[in-house]
Amino acid sequence: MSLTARDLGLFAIMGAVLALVAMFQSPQLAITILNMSLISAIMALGVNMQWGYAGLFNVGIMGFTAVGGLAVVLIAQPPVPEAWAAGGLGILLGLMLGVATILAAVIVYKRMAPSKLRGIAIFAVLAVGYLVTSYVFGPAKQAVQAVNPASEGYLGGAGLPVVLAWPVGAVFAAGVAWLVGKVSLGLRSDYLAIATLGISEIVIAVLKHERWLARGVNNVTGIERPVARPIELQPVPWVQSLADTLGWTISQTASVVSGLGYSALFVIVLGILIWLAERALNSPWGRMMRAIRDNEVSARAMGKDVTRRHLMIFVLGSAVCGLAGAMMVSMDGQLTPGSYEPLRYTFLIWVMVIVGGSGNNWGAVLGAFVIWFLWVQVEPAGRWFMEIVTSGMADGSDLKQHLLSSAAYMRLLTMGVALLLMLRFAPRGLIPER
Amino acid sequence: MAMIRVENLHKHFGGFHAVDGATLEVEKGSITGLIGPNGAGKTTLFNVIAGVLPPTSGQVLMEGEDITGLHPHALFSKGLLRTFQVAHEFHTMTVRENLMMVPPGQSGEDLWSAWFHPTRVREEEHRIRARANEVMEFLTIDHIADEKAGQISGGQKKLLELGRTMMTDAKIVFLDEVGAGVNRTLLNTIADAILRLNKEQGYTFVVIEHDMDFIGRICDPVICMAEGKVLAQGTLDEIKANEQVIEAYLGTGLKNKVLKEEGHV
Amino acid sequence: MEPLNALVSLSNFMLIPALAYGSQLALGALGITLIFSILRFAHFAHGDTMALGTAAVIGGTFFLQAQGVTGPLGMPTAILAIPFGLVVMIGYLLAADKLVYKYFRKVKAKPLTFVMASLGVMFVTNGITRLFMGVGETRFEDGNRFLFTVREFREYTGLAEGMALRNAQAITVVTALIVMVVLFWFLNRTRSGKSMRAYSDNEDLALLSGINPERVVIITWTITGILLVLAGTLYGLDKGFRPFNYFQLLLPMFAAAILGGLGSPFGAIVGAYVVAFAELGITYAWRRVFTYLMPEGLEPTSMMQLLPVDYKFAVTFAILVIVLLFRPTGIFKGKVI
Amino acid sequence: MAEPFLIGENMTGGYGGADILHDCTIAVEKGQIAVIVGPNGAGKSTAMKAVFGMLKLRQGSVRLQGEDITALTPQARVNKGMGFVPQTSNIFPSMTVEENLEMGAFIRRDEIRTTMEQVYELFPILRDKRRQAAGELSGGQRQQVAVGRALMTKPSVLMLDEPTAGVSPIVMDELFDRIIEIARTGISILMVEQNARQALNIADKGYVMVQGENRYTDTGQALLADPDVRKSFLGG
Amino acid sequence: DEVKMGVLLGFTGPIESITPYMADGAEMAWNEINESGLFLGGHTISSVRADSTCVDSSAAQAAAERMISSDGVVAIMGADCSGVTMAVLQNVAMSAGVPMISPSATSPAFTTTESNGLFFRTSPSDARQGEILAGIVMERGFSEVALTYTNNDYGSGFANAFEESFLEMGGTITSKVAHEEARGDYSAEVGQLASAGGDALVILGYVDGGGSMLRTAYELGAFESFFIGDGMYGDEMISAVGEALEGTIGTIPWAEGEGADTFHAMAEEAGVQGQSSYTRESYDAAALLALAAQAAGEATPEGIAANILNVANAPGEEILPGDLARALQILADGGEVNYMGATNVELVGPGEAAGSYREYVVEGGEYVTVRFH
Ligand SMILES: Nc1ncnc2c1ncn2[C@@H]1O[C@H](COP(=O)(O)OP(=O)(O)OP(=O)(O)O)[C@@H](O)[C@H]1O
Ligand SMILES: Nc1ncnc2c1ncn2[C@@H]1O[C@H](COP(=O)(O)OP(=O)(O)OP(=O)(O)O)[C@@H](O)[C@H]1O
Ligand SMILES: [Mg+2]
Ligand SMILES: [Mg+2]
Repeated sequence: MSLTARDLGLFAIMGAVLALVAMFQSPQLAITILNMSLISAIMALGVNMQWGYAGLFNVGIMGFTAVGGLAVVLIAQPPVPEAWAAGGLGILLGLMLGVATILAAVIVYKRMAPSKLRGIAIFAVLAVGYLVTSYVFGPAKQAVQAVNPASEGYLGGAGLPVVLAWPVGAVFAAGVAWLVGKVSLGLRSDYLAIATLGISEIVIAVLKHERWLARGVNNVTGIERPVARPIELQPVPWVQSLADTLGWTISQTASVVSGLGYSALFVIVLGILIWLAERALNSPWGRMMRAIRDNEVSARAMGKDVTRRHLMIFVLGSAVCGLAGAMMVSMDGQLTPGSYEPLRYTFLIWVMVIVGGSGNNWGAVLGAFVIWFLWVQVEPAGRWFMEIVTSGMADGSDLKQHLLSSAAYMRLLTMGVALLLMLRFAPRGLIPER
Repeated sequence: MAMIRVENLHKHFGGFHAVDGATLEVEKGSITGLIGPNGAGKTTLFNVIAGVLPPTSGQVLMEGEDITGLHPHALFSKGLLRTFQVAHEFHTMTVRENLMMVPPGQSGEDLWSAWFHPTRVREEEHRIRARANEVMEFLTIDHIADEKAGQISGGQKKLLELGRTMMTDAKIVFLDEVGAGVNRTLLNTIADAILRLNKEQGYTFVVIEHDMDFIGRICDPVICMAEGKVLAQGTLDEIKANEQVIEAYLGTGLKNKVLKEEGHV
Repeated sequence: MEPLNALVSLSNFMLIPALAYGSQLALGALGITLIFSILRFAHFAHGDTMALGTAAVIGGTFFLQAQGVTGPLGMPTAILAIPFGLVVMIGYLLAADKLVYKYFRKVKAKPLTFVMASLGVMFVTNGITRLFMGVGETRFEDGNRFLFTVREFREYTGLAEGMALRNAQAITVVTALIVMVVLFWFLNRTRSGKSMRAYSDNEDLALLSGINPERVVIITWTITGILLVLAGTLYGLDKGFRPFNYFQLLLPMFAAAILGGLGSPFGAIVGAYVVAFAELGITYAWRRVFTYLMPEGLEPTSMMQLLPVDYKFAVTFAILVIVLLFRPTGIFKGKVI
Repeated sequence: MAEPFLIGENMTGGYGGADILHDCTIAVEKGQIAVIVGPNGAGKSTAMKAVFGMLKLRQGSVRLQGEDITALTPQARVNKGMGFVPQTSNIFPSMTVEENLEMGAFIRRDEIRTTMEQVYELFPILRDKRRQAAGELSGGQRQQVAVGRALMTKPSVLMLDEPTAGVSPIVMDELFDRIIEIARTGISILMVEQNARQALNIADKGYVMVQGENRYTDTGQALLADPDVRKSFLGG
Repeated sequence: DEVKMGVLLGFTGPIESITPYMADGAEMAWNEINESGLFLGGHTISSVRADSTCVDSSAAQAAAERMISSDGVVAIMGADCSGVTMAVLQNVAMSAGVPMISPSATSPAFTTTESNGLFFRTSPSDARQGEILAGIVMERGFSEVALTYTNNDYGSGFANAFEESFLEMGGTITSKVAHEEARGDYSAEVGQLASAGGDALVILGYVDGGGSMLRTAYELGAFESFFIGDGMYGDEMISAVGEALEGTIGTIPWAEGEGADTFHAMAEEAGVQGQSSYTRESYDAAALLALAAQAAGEATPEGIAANILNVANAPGEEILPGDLARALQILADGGEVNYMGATNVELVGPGEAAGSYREYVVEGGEYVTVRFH
């Protein structure tokens, strides 16, 4: 599509770097990095839609990613019949009561004229609803969580094929985004940012504390995977003969084959998304979104329904993040709510988008590759740097000891320096918006 | 029936009454001038009519229909357009794109068509682009068609503001000081364009302007606001003769200067 | 006596900690708001630079202690080491500005580029602090830890409930108060302060008024440095120094600045106290307080808590979102990038 | 001819891309009024910015009282007694009107009250609004604040980019009167105007700029009298 | 020649304050082995450190992948937090066939996860410790306690075990509150616990969060007596919490006899913080890997994996810290060892460990042993 020779060159360099990793470190490592880069690229694409196209400052990526991940558990894990028997109905009923309470409050809000009485009425509805809901929900939740807590203690999932969880993850994230957008899209830039950040923290808190849902901090592990695991591939004859041909060990070959299986799936998804995104961006739709981003007041005056468009792009972008989140969980085979941290799942993605070049889909993808590569590979670079620094010092000197043992902290330092250099020499991103 | 009818409109900022019970009518097919001292509440009145600000009280009717408090984009689709006193261009987009984004109902603005009906979208784009080119040529900004709108001169931005209203069929257009900062020769051309749009397309205009020549050239009637209220209304000559208007707005200097200038001709 | 007991209990578990925590947050949030309004970006390195500044103070403290110098009047020695921390911190911030942000100002980069650059600075600072201080907890408090302890209080008053007031808490609140007053005076009354506000409003025009932008930038970083060192030191005295905790402070500080209205110093302070009191108040279990207040036989049996403390962190943000829904640019009408 | 008070000579340059100014010369004598007119986008504002050092010149020089100031930063020029009102974003929106005026006097160390009184007399509306944030003012009121701010500098040369855009006739007249008065006190005025007839009327020197070049240079009256100029640039 | 072994721990992230000591502990074991010169006929072990970040499983997997396939480690001492450990095990170690011994992953999930005999841990399961601690609390006459735990699988599993046993013994838990690690302020949590009341506070967490909880609770006068779990043992605890810790009672996996004492003496000499959490477990894990290689007679992943259980459990000569040279010699001579180490290691099949616990009380800023369980 709209890639210049320079852009292609940058991608080629990135590819070459990965190839070097495959040659000098190991192919498995290169593929591990590649796969996570692809997932990151999808997240970056989602963020780019929101920020690059529409100027929506979403700092809640983490939340949408986690919701997508939750979908994998709810779709792919087998149901836990004992838990359902113990409190499944109560939980469902409780959830419905909760929703009904909120709906009732909204109806009261809409139906009654603004007055003190309305405030009281809403409060009463909420209070009664809260009490009734927790009366039903609380015991059911306790019952479910008490079912074999060491390995279960939750309702389980639907036991469906895991690939189904990807679109469902997108839909989940879209649903949450719709709710979030409905309430908070009236806010602008930084205020929207902190609102989304807050909501994503709330999502994570729920995921961590509501153990009946996905075991909370106890993690769900051993989720079915869309691609055969290397261990399952090792006995397969064609893998073995491939290993012979390549002169690799069987375990290495199996890892590579399995990894490439994921790569293929991810590339297909990324390809479709990029195609859709590029096409949209270069159409009147993209023009309208840029207009909205540039000047909302004016776009409104020119007849564009800014609120609706914002909501739509917010939902779409978040859905893409949710999809990526689902893909990641299904690749890892586990959901660990404790691992969702803003630095890793929100800010790092932002760095990818900005370093890559916001507003440019290819930029976001390249940024994802570059930053993820650095994130993973600066660690040895940091150690290596420390070794160089200390090489002149006397063995066993305190300073040398101290510096060497501090090598781990060079990881972030090196990452920071790399980031700053990149921003310095390409402040509009590696592939800037045109 | 009046194109726009404003009834006892109030807009207060804190304790300050920017619009303080304005009542006025704009006839269909007229070019109404709106003048008044700085801070009279003209722009605020526009903002309330165009749905940018909610009124404190009062009503706005368009062709008899109550449009008070409607969203700007809804008003746009009813054919009500406005320009901004401080230019509101889309600064990272080119001048041409600034114009091309205006026409409503573009099917390419729908994601589905953008993805799956490229031919239809392309044809439509073709038409819109041709229209944009005409408009730019008319406003003498065709040479900067591909410049980023954030980087054109102040006057050019004003022209762009006007150009956007020409990209679609409007019923009524509110122009907030299109003339300020525009070269007078070009302003004459703009005046002609407004007259032509008014005659040929039947646009109704409401024009805020401080340049009396410009007002005199195109406007009838003229409304003068002061301190949030309508001070006087009538033909320009009537207004010019109104003592209150002279005191609050025109000043006596104008007469002197006009005399002085005529001496030079 | 019973209402008194209730009040003491409430103060001990909620009011005093929230006041101290709020003051610490306020000093941090003020810096964020200042940088936001004058240099126009969200300074993500705030938490980590705060850690670095505090580390410098700690270094100074240890040096002083080694010289046998201790704080006056039973105050922590760290108070004396603050000037040293200031020098290091301001030097560091100015160096960061010169090496990093200056260029972006020159090319008029978008605000988000600055934000990302500050993330870069955050990573670097993060590494430097850990290089010097390691990652574990360092306690550098000496002198009297308490103005009075729970036990002393109980003995002295004879109440059933106790209340503790730590030295660091008292110093925090007093310092925060003084700093705020001085800062307001500076911004609103002095030429330099006004020139900063002018620069924040319209950079080009400030130039045309003869305001030296570099000077404004230097003053901004200097003030930020002072706020950072004070906030970091007070926080560290109160709760111990651990680099990771300072990083964690970033979110509540931002929440405070934004809640109050970005760019509004007064807002930042109010926002900080709202965050602190919300965090402690919403999840506060009122049972103990009500046990004292209610007549006998009517004592509450439940915890009387609005929300379980599990959701403490989420609650802060929920409040934030709700406030923003009703006041979209913060309590005191902030700016938008 | 003796060296003018302020001159931007043979200026060539632009915003980084193609040149906007081509060998353009603008000058003003001490105590006189020079007016630049021309079509939109001709480069008038660019020329003003170039004279004020907000733009890198590829060729040419700027001299103030014979001293070459081409390399000085804008704020150094302010200290040399130059004042400038830009065409757009020329106020501090979140500061009050009074603070805006104070900022205008930023480099002054003497008493500023009297100057401020003068500004309030010139623009009475500003006195009423002096505690209001300038960003909340109407377009014309802002313009008055902008001019007032520059006047507060007590400059020796005042550069105004379309000071009358959007102000009402009564204010415009007073503004022009005041500009003449200011010039009489020995301050040089360099301004861009689209209300060109009124401006040239009071101008000692007029420049017509087209596409970054000087097209006509003459006295204000002579330009007003030139039918070509009138027709093409002054609206007949 | 060099044999490479990996140390995969979260050097950055939430538990960064204890990981350096853990790595030091592991490397201490390998140094001891290298100095003996007896390892596989003169080989030496070199340590390859990598950052598991504790929370970012993608980064941890990449780090593990790099260790194994690029650096060529034959075994991994790690990882630490259960989430990343599981990810590394399932997605990297198992496909490469490389054994891992985690010093600190305590999640029950590992007990049931099929790891092809590749995963072991030296920290015993929380279930047993919960029971022992509950007994201690009861025995000391505290039948009404408040409970707080660090909000991860370790804390929540431990808390469940404690709660279950404690209720069974007839105790009451007035309130049970989770706390996050590495937050500055814990007044809210303490406020709730205080409001609920109770004779003592049981804290199941790490030094960072749990230590702050303890200090806050003490200073606010909410509780006077504290019981703590193994995650909070260590010198930093004493320096960080100070006087508040006086009289606190805790449990920790510990070998009865000289093992632990020897370890601490050795650590002191080597300049390693032996008293920090999981340092002993790390030493043991590292020693086990080396001994397993020795028993196999080759430093290969398969060999090590196959021999870990043999060297860890009876029968055989009992081996304590500092005794590794002797163990190497025995193994080289074809004998058998039963590695006890600093924590009384006993591996109950892959993925599970058993061990004895030390009950201690803090007196005068020192950990004083009460007895062993
Ligand atoms: N947001 C606001 N807050 C407070 N006062 C305001 C605000 N907006 C406008 N005003 C005040 O309302 C009055 C009317 O302003 P308005 O912009 O409507 O004037 P105008 O008639 O368009 O003047 P001009 O000819 O100068 O453009 C002014 O005195 C202005 O100070
Ligand atoms: N910031 C900028 N970056 C790039 N090009 C610019 C910039 N500002 C103006 N230009 C270009 O320079 C040319 C001259 O602009 P300038 O603002 O000097 O015109 P002007 O004569 O002042 O016009 P007007 O009367 O409309 O204000 C215009 O074609 C414009 O597109
Ligand atoms: Mg106006
Ligand atoms: Mg101009």
